[in-house]
Amino acid sequence: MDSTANLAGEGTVSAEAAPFYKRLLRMRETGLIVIILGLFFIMSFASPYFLTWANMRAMSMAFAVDGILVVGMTILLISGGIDLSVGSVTALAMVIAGWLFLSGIDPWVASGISIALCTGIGAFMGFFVTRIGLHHFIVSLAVMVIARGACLLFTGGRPLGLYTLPPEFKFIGQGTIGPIPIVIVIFLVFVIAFDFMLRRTTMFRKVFYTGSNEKAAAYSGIRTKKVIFLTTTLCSTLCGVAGIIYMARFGSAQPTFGLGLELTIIAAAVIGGASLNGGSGSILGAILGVILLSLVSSSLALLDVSVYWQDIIRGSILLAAVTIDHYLNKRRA
Amino acid sequence: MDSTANLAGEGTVSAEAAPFYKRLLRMRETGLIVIILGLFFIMSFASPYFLTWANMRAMSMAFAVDGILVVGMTILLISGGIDLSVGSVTALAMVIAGWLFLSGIDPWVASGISIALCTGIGAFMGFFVTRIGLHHFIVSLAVMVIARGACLLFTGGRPLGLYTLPPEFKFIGQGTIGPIPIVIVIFLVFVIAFDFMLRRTTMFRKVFYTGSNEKAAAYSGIRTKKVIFLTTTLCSTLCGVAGIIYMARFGSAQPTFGLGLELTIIAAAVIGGASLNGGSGSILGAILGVILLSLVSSSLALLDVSVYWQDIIRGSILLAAVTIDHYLNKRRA
Amino acid sequence: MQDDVILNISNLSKSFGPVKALRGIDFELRKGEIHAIAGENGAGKSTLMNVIDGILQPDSGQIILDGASVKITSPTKAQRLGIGFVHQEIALCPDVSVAENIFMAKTNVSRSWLMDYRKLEREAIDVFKQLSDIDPSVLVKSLSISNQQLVEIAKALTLDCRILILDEPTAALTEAEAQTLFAIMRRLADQGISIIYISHRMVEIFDNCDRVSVFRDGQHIVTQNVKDVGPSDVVNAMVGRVIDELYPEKQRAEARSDEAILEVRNLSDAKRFHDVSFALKRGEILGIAGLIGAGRSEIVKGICQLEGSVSGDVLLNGTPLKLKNYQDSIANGIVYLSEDRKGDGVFLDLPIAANISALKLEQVANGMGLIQSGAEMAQADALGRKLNLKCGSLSDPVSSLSGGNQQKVALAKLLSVNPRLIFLDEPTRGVDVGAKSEIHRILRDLAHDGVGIVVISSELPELIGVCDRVLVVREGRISGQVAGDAMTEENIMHLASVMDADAAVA
Amino acid sequence: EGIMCEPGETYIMNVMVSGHPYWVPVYQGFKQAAEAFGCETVFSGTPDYDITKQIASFEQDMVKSPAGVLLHPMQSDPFIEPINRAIGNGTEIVTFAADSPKSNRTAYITSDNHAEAKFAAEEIVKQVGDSAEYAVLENPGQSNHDLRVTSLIAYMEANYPNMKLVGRQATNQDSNAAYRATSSIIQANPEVAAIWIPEAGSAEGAVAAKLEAGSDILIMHADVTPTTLEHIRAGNIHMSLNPNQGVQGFMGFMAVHMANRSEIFDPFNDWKTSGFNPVQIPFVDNGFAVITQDNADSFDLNVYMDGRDAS
Ligand SMILES: Nc1ncnc2c1ncn2[C@@H]1O[C@H](COP(=O)(O)OP(=O)(O)OP(=O)(O)O)[C@@H](O)[C@H]1O
Ligand SMILES: Nc1ncnc2c1ncn2[C@@H]1O[C@H](COP(=O)(O)OP(=O)(O)OP(=O)(O)O)[C@@H](O)[C@H]1O
Ligand SMILES: [Mg+2]
Ligand SMILES: [Mg+2]
Repeated sequence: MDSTANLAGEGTVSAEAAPFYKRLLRMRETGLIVIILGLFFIMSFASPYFLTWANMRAMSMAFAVDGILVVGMTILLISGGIDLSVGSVTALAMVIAGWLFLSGIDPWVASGISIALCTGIGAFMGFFVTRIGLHHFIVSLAVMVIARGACLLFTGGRPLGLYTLPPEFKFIGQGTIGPIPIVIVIFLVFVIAFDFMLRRTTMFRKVFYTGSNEKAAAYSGIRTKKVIFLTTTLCSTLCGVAGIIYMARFGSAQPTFGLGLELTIIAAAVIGGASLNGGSGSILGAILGVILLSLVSSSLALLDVSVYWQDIIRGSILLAAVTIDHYLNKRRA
Repeated sequence: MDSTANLAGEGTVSAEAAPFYKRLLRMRETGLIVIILGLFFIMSFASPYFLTWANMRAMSMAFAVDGILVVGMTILLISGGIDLSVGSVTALAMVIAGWLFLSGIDPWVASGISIALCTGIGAFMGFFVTRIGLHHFIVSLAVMVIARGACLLFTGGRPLGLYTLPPEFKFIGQGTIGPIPIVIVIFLVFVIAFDFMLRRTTMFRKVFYTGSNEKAAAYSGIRTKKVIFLTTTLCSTLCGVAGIIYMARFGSAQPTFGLGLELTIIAAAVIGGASLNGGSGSILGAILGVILLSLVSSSLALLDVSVYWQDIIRGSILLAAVTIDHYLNKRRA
Repeated sequence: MQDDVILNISNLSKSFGPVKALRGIDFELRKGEIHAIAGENGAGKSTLMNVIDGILQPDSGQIILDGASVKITSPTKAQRLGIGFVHQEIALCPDVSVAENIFMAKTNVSRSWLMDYRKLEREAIDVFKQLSDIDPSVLVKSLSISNQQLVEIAKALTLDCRILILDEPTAALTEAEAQTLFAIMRRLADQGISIIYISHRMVEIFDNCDRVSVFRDGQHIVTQNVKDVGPSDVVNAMVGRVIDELYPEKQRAEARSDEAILEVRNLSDAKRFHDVSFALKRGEILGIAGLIGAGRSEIVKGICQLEGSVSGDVLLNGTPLKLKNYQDSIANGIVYLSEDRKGDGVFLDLPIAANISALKLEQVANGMGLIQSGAEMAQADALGRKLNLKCGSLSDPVSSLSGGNQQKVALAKLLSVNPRLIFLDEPTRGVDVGAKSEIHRILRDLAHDGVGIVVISSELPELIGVCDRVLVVREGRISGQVAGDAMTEENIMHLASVMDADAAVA
Repeated sequence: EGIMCEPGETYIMNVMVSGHPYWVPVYQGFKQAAEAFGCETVFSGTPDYDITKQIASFEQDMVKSPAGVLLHPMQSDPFIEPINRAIGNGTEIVTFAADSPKSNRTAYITSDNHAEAKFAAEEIVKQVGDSAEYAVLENPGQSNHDLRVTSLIAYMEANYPNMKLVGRQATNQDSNAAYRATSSIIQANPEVAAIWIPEAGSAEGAVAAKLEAGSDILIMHADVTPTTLEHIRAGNIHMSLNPNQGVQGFMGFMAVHMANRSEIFDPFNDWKTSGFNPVQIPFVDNGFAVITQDNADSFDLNVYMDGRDAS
């Protein structure tokens, strides 16, 4: 039943007739929401600092930009692909934009060039996957290594200090609108926009068809290669966007940024219901996945849990969460 | 045609009738062999030291133990699974055995306990996959984090110095039989044994059936859950074996050993023809994959290529190699 | 008499969530009989077989084998009890050779440690001698769907079983292979093996079976000796009403037109077919017949630009088409219904409604490209009703449907776009009698309205019943055509297998 | 009262990759100093090599309004704003082992990587002569390791032009990668006389390669692990330069605690008008120890930690 999730929210005749709480219960994401609320509940007893505005802000800042990456990854997973290069392409986006800025180019232009370059990288991967016929896994693994190498090459292995970025540029990473950080606003805009598009637009519906059964999609007149090419490219483009936001936020570009990030991002999408075989997944779920992972890390830090125990607890909570989610979904189905 | 690999050597009537060189040409692995020989050829011109015995020996030592890991991973991939925890479980095997040894237990007994523990970890993952119904990816990701945490816990984050290991124990990691290092001998034994078993035994054929179409296999009476459970367990057991050999070889147990190793191992298996969707793969191919990756790294070091270029070159060669291999296979098919 | 009851099912029920697939089924199977089961799509036939094979567990009820109550917990257990099963949906390992697929169950229980590939292939050749000439060393994924069906049958024949279940084995087979299969079935029955045979083809049931049981809505309606009843009785019991005319009225002579909707000239591709020329006239339904692997599907896919690169001319309504790919075909109103439903016909994991709308999403979207779920549901609902689709909810995944209902979804998808030219490859594969005649009527109506209809079918009675003219393909060439009174099974079989000449055209 | 801590006055040490053994002796020094003043300490940070997570953990530390933080900022610039905000809210910040120079942190405690590199260069020349071949392993992207290497190469070029750099490989603290790289270097350069390694993980692999190849290459490295210590004892590794982590933590605490007690101090400068904390210390060198065959026994971390609490 998992895989109907994405379309069900909007689609079913019965769902539209049912009252709101029933629809909520049927959603794929409900299990995750319950688990996250449970953790919130526990944490608010465990630490007096947990429910403070400052802590909430710190916690959301920790996952906001990763949230943009997970959007791209989820869409790519739905189309049947995967991308191991997200960490290094994000780093490369920072490095290229930073390097261009330090060479005297306007930071906005530099950012544009850098995002375009990431799009190019995505197109490059898309080419190898759709034209040559290689597997996403191996292509993106190679690109992960190449992009990391390019980061080293452009920086000589040293972080680029971008303290001189103009304040209006830094604003996108550090500013706030009222009490809300801009980063969170950008995150919400991306998430809501893509969640809506994925559920509602014909364009993105084709992504589901392609991932569910590529041959049947081709036999339905969908240019599946084009779809896969585009989802691959989109994922890298969003890496570019995330890289620029990180750069504005940190005022620096670090060549070693995002080591191992790909696994976190894929894990978040999978926890949120995306299938590694394609054809199912949802943005909302994936974002909940990111929030869950980030919440656990933040909570362990807040409680000053010994570092020697943190990983064990973190892994166990992850396993427990997916198990509980699995049972909650099974019960409902 | 990819997936005939497994049978080609042994199986098909037509293959047995054909002359040797034709059989060779038809093998899935031929493309990789050609690429590796090509690199050998280029390197022997590029560096006078390349074709020395000492260099060959050093190069083989560099991939021998990873070769054992890739055996387990390939079998697991064929059955339709995947394991992200190989790096940290290998580290845990070192750490546990080292810790037991330092607590005064005989190193052989300690190694036995440690390997048994790894088997237990594999069984734990197998349980979550086959009984609970979670995906290998997410279960092994959680275990990867937990095992790394356990490494920290047992060592306090500090490498364990095992200089006092008895010489007959270190022998398995450092000794030689004649001019051949024991490590290479162990590696060859594992590879040949598993390659043979995977091609010829009824037991391992069930792994192919299960991975190719779990439902069809189950309809034929194969206990597919048991098969998957066992391949998952085997992969972790081999991590244990590899960990012990590494410990004997380096005379230390590092809690941070093998970070990111999972991707290298999976990449090697995939380069060697294993499908991420299960049902196909071969030990010989996977070993050639490990050799290729290791050969590239060793060659770059031998030629003293600038570190800032190495990753770019490495990634590009990887991409080029899989592309060439893909075309060579396509032409033949 | 009572003594030779080998299998007895009593009061067995099974639900999938709200869907009650079986409600208190009773069924008995005697030693050495061929027992047919008939029923509409979704009546619960496959579900019962899955229960007997241990794939599904019943909610309640008993299975009595040889007088003792048994619990069949898995296919392994079923195998040990001597039950063999040819599934409706092909379940083979695509990455593994034909020989290994056939002997998978044997390998599984084999006490030998090592594989003996040579022996496997020798034995596979032996098995195939009776059926077909498939090379046992090739991989299953390289076979066409009908050959896969043969492998599936061969697989069951190698089992040492007392009860053999065949769930619509002939759906994708042509007459010749089907006859071979029946001969084998008879021989097995004579050896004392009991066979359960599920089919929607009445002729097969009446020619080959001893008894027939009819299911409806998950209930057992009646079991009778075949010789005591006629096809109309069975159909009647199945659908609960009388279907008077199985096939719609054909095109009348005066309605015949010379206007060609489709004209194909000298169509060839690299290896599978050569020099194919034919024309489809306005208002007519054209059939294509041939043996397995004759190249019927390839020709049609070639016209639609679905596979391979073809040379030759294709004219639609007199204007030459310049189709580069299947998207162009669809844009021109040319659509193709695949013979491989599971492989490329439907999206098993996606909702029924989303399957039906897939061909032209614009139809259920507003101007801004937003899918209107109401419109999507309404479309699925309308087409579902028209084809008598039986499902729980239109937002359930297609995988929850019975085989025949999945076929209806695939068909609904094509009909959703109001095409100008439809190629149907085995359109009624697995569809029950009632729905089948409904589909035929729909096709006839479409043809009457000027839509071009080309039907490929392995079921000759269907071709003869529904088509105005039938082309016969042999080894990638059109070996002849038949029409009118010359449209007989004998003539078609003859053209398909030996003769190469134009048969009489009425 | 005065210099002693009030009840509940807490100082935090925040790091990245918090499971790394490097921090263990630093934190011991930090804690020992804190105990002397009756202060409480917390070891905090992120187990990951992830700037986002470290900033989050730092900001979460701030939620608890500690008296001061001894911070190892994974990167300098991203911490400017968080550090300044923390100081604005009354928490003193001192950096160690990595700096955020543009922030308002009051002090920076570190090892002088240039001094280490210079010492290593001189030692190598002393052992193998001033016209020999040498190699380095490195870890691009990690600034202190990077400095140890680049600075040694620069020093050699400036002072011993006949010293020839024949191998330079990135091994990123991975002993198997270091094994592979060192093997290749030894194969490709039979004359190579010395190798400088900026950390201990790679040294473990390098020494395995040396022993296997039967080479007499001189290995020098920075930091220490039990295994490299044993190899130093056995003479397989020539020596190791180990930063005085204890001093780093001890002085780090002093700096941050003093900054928090700045009311006892009224220096001759503009601190009152500029608004800066008067206890400004631009740079403290914690120095380094040279581990050789003779003194190796004092550098066994497991022996040192016996009976001490790591957290
Ligand atoms: N996995 C499932 N989940 C939900 N419903 C199911 C599932 N499998 C079968 N059903 C439902 O059970 C009913 C009986 O299905 P079954 O496959 O037994 O029909 P059948 O008689 O074999 O029909 P056909 O002639 O089309 O093959 C149908 O209504 C079908 O939708
Ligand atoms: N993907 C493929 N690769 C190789 N050969 C194929 C492939 N598909 C079909 N063939 C072969 O091409 C020939 C024509 O197949 P096609 O499917 O058109 O036959 P058909 O007349 O439709 O019969 P049926 O569908 O009943 O098998 C057959 O010999 C078939 O085995
Ligand atoms: Mg059925
Ligand atoms: Mg066909």
